[in-house]
Amino acid sequence: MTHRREALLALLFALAVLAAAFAAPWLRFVLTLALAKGIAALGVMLLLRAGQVSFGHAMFVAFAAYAVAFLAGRVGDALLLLPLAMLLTSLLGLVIGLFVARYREIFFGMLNLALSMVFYSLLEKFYSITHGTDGMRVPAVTWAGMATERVGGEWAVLVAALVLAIGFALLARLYLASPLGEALQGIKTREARLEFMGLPPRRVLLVAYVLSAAMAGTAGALIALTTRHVTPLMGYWTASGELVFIVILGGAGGVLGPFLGAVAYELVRVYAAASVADAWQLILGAVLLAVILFARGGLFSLLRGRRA
Amino acid sequence: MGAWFADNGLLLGLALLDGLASAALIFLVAVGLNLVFGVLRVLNIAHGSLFAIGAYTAAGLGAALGSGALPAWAALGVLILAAALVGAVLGPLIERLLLRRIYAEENVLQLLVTFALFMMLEDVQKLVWGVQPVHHDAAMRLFGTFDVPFGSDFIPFTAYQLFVLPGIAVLVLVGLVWFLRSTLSGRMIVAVTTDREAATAIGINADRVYLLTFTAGAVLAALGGALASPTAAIVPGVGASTIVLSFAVVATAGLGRIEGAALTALMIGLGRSVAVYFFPEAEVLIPYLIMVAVLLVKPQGLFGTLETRRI
Amino acid sequence: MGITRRDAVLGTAFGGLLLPSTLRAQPVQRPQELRIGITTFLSGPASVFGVPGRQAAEMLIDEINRGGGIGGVPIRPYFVDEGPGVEHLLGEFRRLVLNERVEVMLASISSGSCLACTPLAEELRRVTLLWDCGTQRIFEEKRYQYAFRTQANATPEVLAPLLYLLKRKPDFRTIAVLNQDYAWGRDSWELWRAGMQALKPDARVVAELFPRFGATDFSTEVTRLLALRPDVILSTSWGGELDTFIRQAAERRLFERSTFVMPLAESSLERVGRSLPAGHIVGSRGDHWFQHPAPADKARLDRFVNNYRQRFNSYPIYPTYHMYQALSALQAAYAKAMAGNGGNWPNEQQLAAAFPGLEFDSPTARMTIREDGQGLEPQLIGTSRHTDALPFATLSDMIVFPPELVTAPVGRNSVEWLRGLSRDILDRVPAPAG
Amino acid sequence: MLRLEDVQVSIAGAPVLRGVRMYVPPGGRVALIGRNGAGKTTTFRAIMGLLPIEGGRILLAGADASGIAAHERARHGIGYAPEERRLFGGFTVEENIRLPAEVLRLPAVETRRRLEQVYSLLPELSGLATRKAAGLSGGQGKMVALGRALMVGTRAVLLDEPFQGLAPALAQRYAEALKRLRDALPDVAILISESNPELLRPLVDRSFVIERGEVSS
Repeated sequence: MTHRREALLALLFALAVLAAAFAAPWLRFVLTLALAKGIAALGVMLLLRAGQVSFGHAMFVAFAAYAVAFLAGRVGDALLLLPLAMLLTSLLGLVIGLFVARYREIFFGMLNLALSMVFYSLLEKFYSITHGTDGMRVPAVTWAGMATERVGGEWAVLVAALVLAIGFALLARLYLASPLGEALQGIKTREARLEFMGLPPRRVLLVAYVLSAAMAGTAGALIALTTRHVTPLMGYWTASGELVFIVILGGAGGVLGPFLGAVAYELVRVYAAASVADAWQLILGAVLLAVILFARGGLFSLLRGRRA
Repeated sequence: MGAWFADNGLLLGLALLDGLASAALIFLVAVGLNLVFGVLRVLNIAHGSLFAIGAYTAAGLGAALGSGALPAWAALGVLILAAALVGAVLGPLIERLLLRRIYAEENVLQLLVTFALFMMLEDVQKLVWGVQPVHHDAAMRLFGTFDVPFGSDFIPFTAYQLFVLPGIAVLVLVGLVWFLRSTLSGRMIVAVTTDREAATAIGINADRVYLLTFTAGAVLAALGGALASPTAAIVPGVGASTIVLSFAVVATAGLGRIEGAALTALMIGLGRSVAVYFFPEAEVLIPYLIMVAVLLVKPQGLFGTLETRRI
Repeated sequence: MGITRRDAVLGTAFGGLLLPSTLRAQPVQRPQELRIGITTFLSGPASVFGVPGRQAAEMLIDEINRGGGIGGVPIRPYFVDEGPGVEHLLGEFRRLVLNERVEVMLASISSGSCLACTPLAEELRRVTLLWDCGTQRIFEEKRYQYAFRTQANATPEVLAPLLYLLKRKPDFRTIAVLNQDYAWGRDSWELWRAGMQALKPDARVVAELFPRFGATDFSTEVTRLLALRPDVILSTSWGGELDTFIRQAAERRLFERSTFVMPLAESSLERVGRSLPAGHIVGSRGDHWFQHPAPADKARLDRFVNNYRQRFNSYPIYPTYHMYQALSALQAAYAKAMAGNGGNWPNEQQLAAAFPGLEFDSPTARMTIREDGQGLEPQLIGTSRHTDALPFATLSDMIVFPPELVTAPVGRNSVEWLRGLSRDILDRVPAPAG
Repeated sequence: MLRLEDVQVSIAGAPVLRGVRMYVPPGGRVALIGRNGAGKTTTFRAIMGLLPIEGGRILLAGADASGIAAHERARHGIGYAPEERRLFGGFTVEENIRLPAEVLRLPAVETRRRLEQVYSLLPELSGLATRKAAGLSGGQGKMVALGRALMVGTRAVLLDEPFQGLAPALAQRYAEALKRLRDALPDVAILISESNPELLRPLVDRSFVIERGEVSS
């Protein structure tokens, strides 16, 4: 797809999000969550480019969300909280990345899963600090010093999510086109060749990992500011699976894919829950199967008009 | 150290007895998952669902046949039958209809197909068995209890957990090792696990081996569920927690390694029960700590070997 | 469900252009139907409560609608699954209020859900009845104008069994706890310990076991408890985990060594059958029990129990009574608000204003909602016994604790209030009946 | 015996074989010469049905191979010794060699006959029979892989870079084994790949050269 067509598509997508949020107020919340999850899924997609599946990235989402919950009382402005949460999560990503970037495939996936389950258990265990499964309330925050009431706050976080989504999509596009980003493909196919080209595979993967953690952290901070209540469930392994789900649903072929996937995912879930409250998983699972079996490249490739 | 043992040695002994039964169940579920992963290279998330369905079926069948009337061995037979049935029906169905289509795909797609299946089966279980805890403990009660001396006191254990579960686990372990070593089907499974291409080149029909292995894995998952059902109430969500634990075992054990699964299950089972006695807060972390520790020292898992990878 | 589905599609595709988000104007028209949203667990382990709650709601709403609805308006419920977590719940809450225009929400089994929903309800100015969640924190940490609880909270649910234990077995020396490792398990133990330190400071805690939420095997914990031989074992567990614990403890004769206190065991009695031996202390998160020794209106209790049994083939458990209470409170509040509004349909402020001080009937008692929004619900605790009439344990020596005795007063923090209790509260405990 | 007509194969979207044409007559000894990455291994894998071909066709003893599943090719008498020896490390040497015969369910007599044939052609294997394959040296492994291929290769054996990584002395022994093979089994066609044409000259009747996925003779 040409740059111009992709930019046009992104613009149309952003406008559609804003229009839908304007027309149906209850969708603001759902779409904000979708954009946030799209950002996290974009990070997961970067790792998929290297052939690595993380089944634990919800840990970074939950970490940032809890960071916001803890810090919001002290740092009361969203425009400070977002970069702060992003930074902290990147640091966590760096520490964990140094460890997991040595592993590949199932070991990479399972280590991420294990670490996320450890973090999830700690959120539940440190009951006196985190209130366990009850979760924590996120205090009200200001936006650039301005206090907002419910509707204003919802718009503020939606617009912030949209801006960050576009920003990260551009960043991801630049990154994937750079030598470091292109080297990701090499991890998937021939690692030895990377070494030969003077790019240590571990470092290539580590950069992608930290970037993906930063994106997941941004998503977590946005989700915390949207739901205003964080629970350990945000870090459970099924939430990580959801992110991978979103990438595949949307298609890993381009940076728009994860966002299309996230919006589709949230809407399918809302729709399924509204029509059959006790069998929504059945519907979601069936949709995913249908996409994998009949539209391999995800929604993005359908939009592009040819199969990846 | 010596003083600590003098004070806590007896307790440690009890903890080890408890750990055996739990290790036995962990082994039964995880070994099937590991076998399937070794051959198909697909990490089957729906393995947890097969565990749950095996448990539901066994409890349902047990209740339908009526408790009390059956002798202990027959009650146990019913459970095993139920598991075999579930695995033998669902295994081929899933492999043929679903997995077969995606062997050539990237592993993320394979993983997600089983994730989607897992999600769907969660709701299917709810639709079939409802949400109330299902339970049928005739098998556990019929074996009675066994008193273990404890200082001047004694501690009753259920014979089911003390002898039957570990016994079956050992039988399965020995049986699997024998099967893989000494039968042609078993050797074909090992050959495909080691190198699918080389196996195909000498005439092994890998598709048939896949089917056989997946069915065996499904039977083992369902067997684990069936054997757990007399001691545990089966509730919605049991599949999700089972599968995460099994994943940890697979990664720790080394891919496709039976003896690795056994050793890992033993470490996790014993580690958790020792933790309950001495550091209860660490209990949930034990499987993951063991996994991280093992992979730090041996990146390919306990019994894992470096794989040759073909493009 | 046709309209729901269509609305979801339209809402998704065209948003509110076709469905104006608010039709509210003064004065309020009597609606065609009274839409209420009900959040409950339809998936995961807690659906053992959520699904009976939903079943009770469907049955009771049918009955109310057959009797002409509320003020002539039939009720239409919208159910939401709490299982997927807070994000999903908050999204659905908004959808129901903003898009489906529900007038009232009955929110949540899980305390986490309630803590997340209540501030949103306040922002959306929508009356929300906390129909089943237990956390005492909600009304102790903050005041709400639109949220009310139509049942007790954790404090009376823990204090009543503690008082019962102190009455029945005053000289126990050691106690162990085995609770699920999540908020309720931890909270209930904190409350219990606060009360026990005040009322029986010499009791020694010999083990605090918090197995993982969703654990399916308690053998190790049972062994530990068998070896420790505590006089009393407290467990506020529920659902499949309590069933499993009871069966494993029974098989290994732990019930012979220790007296169990199980404040939620009423919901497991029918399932565990004869595994639960006689002589152990059982509670029911309220005063509901199909053999209540002195119900306010026996015919009403019997009608509810029989209808439920006929329709769902099992005895009603506590969430079904809690659903009854919420719907009963709703009826009473609409009646009160309309009476105060010249017989006209109330707007949301008028409806909310009807709840403080509201009196309504539960299947077993006359209940009140306090000025802080907290419901006052009596607590029934009894001792298990076996009869030939039923294949599971029923209760003997029941004590019905008046809510004023066991609930922290308005404005008091429960833990601090419990710490300050003095032993004369024991003198005010009523005599057992039945 | 073996004919490739305009065979085209791509891996991950990149064309690797572009119209390969090749012919190995029954009992023929043919070399496929090419540098690393020229497409030798891909050609072998395509012949064995381990890769899908996108164009052209492969004929096995005159029959179109597209109708013969990969695992059926062993039954058609084609043995394959891959580049890396790819033995089943958990089995003993003899188990490795016997396995193809067991898989094909050959009669016990026939299995024994072939096994003895392998041991007589490759005498150094008899001493290794009970060793675990995982513990073999590189040269021993190559020998076992050849033996395994011979168990099924009644019409043709494909040997992918057998001399790769062998010390000169071992390479000499391997070449001698191949000579014995030629004399003992004149009906079995042999296709050997190699990067160094000099090594094979005394062993083959005919050579094909493969370069960037294209074959010239």
